[in-house]
Amino acid sequence: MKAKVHITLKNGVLDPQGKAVEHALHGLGFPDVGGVRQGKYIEVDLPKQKDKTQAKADVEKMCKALLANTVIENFSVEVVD
Amino acid sequence: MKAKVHITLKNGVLDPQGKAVEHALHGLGFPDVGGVRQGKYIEVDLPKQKDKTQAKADVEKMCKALLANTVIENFSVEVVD
Amino acid sequence: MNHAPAKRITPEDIKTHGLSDDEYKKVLEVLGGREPNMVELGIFSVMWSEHCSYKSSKKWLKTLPTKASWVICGPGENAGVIDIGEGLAAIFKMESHNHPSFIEPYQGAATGVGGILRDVFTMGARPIANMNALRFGDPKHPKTKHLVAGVVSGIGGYGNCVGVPTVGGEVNFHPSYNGNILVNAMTVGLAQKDKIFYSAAAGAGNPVVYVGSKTGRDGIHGATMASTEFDANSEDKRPTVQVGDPFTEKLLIEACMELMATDAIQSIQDMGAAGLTSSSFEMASKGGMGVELNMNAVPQREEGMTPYEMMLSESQERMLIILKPGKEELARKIFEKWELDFAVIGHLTDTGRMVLKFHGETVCDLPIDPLAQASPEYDRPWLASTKQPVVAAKDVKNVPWRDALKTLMGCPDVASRRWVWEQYDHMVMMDTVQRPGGDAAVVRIHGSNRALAISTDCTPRYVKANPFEGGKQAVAETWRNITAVGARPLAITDNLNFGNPQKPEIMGQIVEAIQGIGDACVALDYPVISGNVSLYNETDGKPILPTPAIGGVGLLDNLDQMTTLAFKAEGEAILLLGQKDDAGWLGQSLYLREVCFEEKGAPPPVDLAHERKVGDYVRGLIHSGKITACHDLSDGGLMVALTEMALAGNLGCRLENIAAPLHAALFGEDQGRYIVTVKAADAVATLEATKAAGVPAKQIGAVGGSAIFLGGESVELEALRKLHEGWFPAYMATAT
Amino acid sequence: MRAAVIVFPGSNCDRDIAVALEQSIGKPTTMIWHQDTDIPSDLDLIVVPGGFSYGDYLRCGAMAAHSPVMREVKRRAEKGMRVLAVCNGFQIVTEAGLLPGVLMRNRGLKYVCKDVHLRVEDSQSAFTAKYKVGDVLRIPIGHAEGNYFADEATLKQLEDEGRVAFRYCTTKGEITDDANPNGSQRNIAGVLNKARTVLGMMPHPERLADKKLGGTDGRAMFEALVETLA
Ligand SMILES: Nc1ncnc2c1ncn2[C@@H]1O[C@H](COP(=O)(O)OP(=O)(O)O)[C@@H](O)[C@H]1O
Ligand SMILES: [Mg+2]
Repeated sequence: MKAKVHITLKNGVLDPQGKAVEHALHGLGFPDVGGVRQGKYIEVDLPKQKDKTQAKADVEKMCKALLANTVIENFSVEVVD
Repeated sequence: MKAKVHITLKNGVLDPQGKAVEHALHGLGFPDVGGVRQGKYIEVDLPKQKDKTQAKADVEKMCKALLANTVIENFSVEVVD
Repeated sequence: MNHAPAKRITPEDIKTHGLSDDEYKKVLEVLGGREPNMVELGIFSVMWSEHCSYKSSKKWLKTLPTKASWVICGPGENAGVIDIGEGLAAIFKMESHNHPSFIEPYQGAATGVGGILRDVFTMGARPIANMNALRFGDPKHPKTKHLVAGVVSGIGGYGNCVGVPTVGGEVNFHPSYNGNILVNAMTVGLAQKDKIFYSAAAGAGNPVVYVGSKTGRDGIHGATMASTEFDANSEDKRPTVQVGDPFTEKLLIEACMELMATDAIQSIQDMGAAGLTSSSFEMASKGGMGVELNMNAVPQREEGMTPYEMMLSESQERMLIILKPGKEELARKIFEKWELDFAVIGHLTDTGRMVLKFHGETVCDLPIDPLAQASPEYDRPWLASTKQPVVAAKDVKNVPWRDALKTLMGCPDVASRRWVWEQYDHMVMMDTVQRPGGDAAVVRIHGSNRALAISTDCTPRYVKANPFEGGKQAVAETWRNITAVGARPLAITDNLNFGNPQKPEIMGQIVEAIQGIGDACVALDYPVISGNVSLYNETDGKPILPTPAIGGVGLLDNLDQMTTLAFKAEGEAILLLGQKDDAGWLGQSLYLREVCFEEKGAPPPVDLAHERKVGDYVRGLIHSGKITACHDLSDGGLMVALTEMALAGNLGCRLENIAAPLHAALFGEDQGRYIVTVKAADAVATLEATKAAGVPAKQIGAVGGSAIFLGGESVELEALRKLHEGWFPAYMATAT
Repeated sequence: MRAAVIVFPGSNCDRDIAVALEQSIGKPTTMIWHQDTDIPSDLDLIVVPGGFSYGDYLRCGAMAAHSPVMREVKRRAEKGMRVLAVCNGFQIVTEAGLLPGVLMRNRGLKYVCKDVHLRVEDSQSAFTAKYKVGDVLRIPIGHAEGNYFADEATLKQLEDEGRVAFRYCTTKGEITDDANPNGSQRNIAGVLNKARTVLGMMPHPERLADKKLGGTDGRAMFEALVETLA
């Protein structure tokens, strides 16, 4: 089983990376880019786990404990086979 | 229109961050984690673009030009309204 | 104009804005009986917060000595300024970011660095060095590791990117900081003496310009948060934490330096805590001016921001500038070159009022002077601290010296901080002559053979046991560290971290520590030129150890006269200077705490006349070129200091002539002492000359071998090195 | 010799390397703001300095690599002009394709600032001509992303063509894992292009080129450039 985790900045939290990338894209000839937000995408392998619900719960725990900084970030977990 | 971009390391490319996260998860009481790969998730806003196919093509160009380093990274683009 | 508040102020509003009932009465008085609206209430709450108004500490801060012939600007500006000769000035300050760092260690610490950098470059100085004074809870506390990891990488993350070397600091651990860590950051900058920029606004009609990053909803109410105690619900206050953007800060520094080189700026100030409110208010207030701002012109990051949010936002990397007439285009070009926001958001007036417009309507109209005048100032009741008994050496267990030394070298408060400073770029700018690990950091004045020496110090356990002596000691220790590299100490900045001042015993700590600091500054000719107060450092009613961190700066007129603490050569004589008698003060020593597991007794007293005499003499010896190494004695006493010298030089020593009882002589923490080494042939003459000058001196051994030898026993340096270098990495290895 | 240093927004070792160069050249270097694309035509050396160009956001060096000035640097490099790329500069030139490989996050995940030891592996370039193969240098590093990575074929080619310029080593010159501060493959600290006209390296030679700062092992690089390109 594999979990796909998306970690994104909460609304209103400054995203200096996104801002800089947006700026660079404008300079590279993409003036229509209206905004860029940069987050993380993490894949977690759970080879022994057979139960989807349990897998999701576990990975959510991992997000809270380590993967995401819940002060400024949101996370979402999707489990696939 | 908005594009969701996933950037992941190619197979065979070492991922020191993923390795370290995996290690840390083991230490935090998740011994069953079999592997972790860390990538990027970028959202690009294209407020003026009305054409999905064009949007996708544009963002793929951005990936090649800047967002991904195709020597070591793969990217995938999905466009949503 | 329409003064009718859209929403009436409720008692709940008053409370959430951190104002007491009496303070709210004063608000009404200032407004001539009219009720404020929310924007105005927000401004009152910020301006009258502890953080901005210093209402509990002002009365006592005023007693500190702030003058000397070399002081160009003392407390009151963004940072203090001293004359360092050759047309140059050093500008520095230390500031806390304690509460934000506890909530979000990486961003809290990072934005702390950003804030103190702005305080310094806003005065026209290019930042040349950063320091950081950190206090964490018990290493065994479940949160400590996470906080250490986050704070250190946040400080590095910001400072490294901006390109200012982080050259030193201090780290302590103690359970009293479990729920309330301290993150104090200091920046030192260099400016041309005749090109210093101040914040007092002048010239009605002059444009008010906003530069830097856009304003978002970050940190709204951070300043009031920094002025209230933590409780179990503090985690809910999280959204107020700001995110730092060191890249923008770097651009902001370069752009400001470029503008400062022209003749366009009338006055300038960074937007620190309480951003636009405090910067515009303070600039106008200092210059006796009024100010009118158009809130629609403020660069905004988010949609639908209200004037209330814009005025209270603590978004980072922003500055407010009053330009001279007609300089807008010149300035705009520079900021556009650096890809930063630039907006004329208003102008100065001669009405003495702060008027804010939003969509053409007046949303705030406050009298500046009366508001500032009425700013509360308290004479809070205080209790003198109880004196602790002196601990006699005979009542302290005499543990075999080798065991005690090993324990001390590997204990959290003595172990090497390499794990910390290796995460900081301490070499960028290529002027770091003494890197972290020595007594004071030494940073060359670019392009010259002169240098600044910088040290931050405080021994909180001493301050707790005796705030007056502890305050003196903190100042004296920076003075000593600066002296030990051969520099002349010039001035200090302070960062007074305490608990809740509404408790008389805490207020007593504040009062007495300030008195001690003041006495030391007078005796050492070492004035306070800037500082910061952080109160309410308590969790669930438990205060931190009182921690008045001191940052000292000194000058080396000739780098060739500098010395370091490393032993240099086999056979050199080791001299102990400044030991008044053979007592050996063990009260509040690390030996007592780490080896005997007791925290008790009176701390070592600081005899300021002695301190001065010994230090001035040692500095003279260093300048004479006779000294091959020098180190002051502090935590862990004589034996820890010798071991540090041995490890740094990778040379051992043979000790003799150590007084009894051994544990007190080796590990006592008597103040005002230094170890120096001299060539063996110079030993006798140096001892005689030193004694003739009235400074106690004796030879206690010689450099040599690969171990520390004493009384037929020895400890290998390699074993000590393992303990000293090993603790921090091993501790952090399991961090997440 | 005429030298220029490119300044990107966020560069912060631009002044440092200019100071080190000037010590050896004896005259000022030109600073080129990243938007000035008309680089002087008579340059012998361009330096891409350390720092955090564009905040190191997205990937270190990525945004600088795609800036207009780098197109010009690439054009000149192809014509044989020397390019010295240090730290962030190394990241930039690999992103720009001037040198193979990438610099990934340090295996310890932390920023590391300290002196390391380098074994000289090449003395056949304008940069390394004053070193001998096997010399051990003490040079500082300061980076969070210096972990050199390239695929096996590339590594083999680099080795076969003798294009590894420096490797992290012990004080005695041994290439060990303990001496590797960031996890770089084969302890690689610096590489050359095929023509040996472009050198990218993570360590900062400019930071130890002055006795007052505690060492001068970096200085020979600047002196070699002056002698070769004079
Ligand atoms: N947080 C820190 N950042 C950088 N350097 C530090 C830090 N903490 C301690 N150091 C460095 O470690 C050395 C030892 O610190 P400390 O024991 O406090 O010195 P001292 O007893 O001489 O005041 C000093 O050079 C100091 O600058
Ligand atoms: Mg010291």
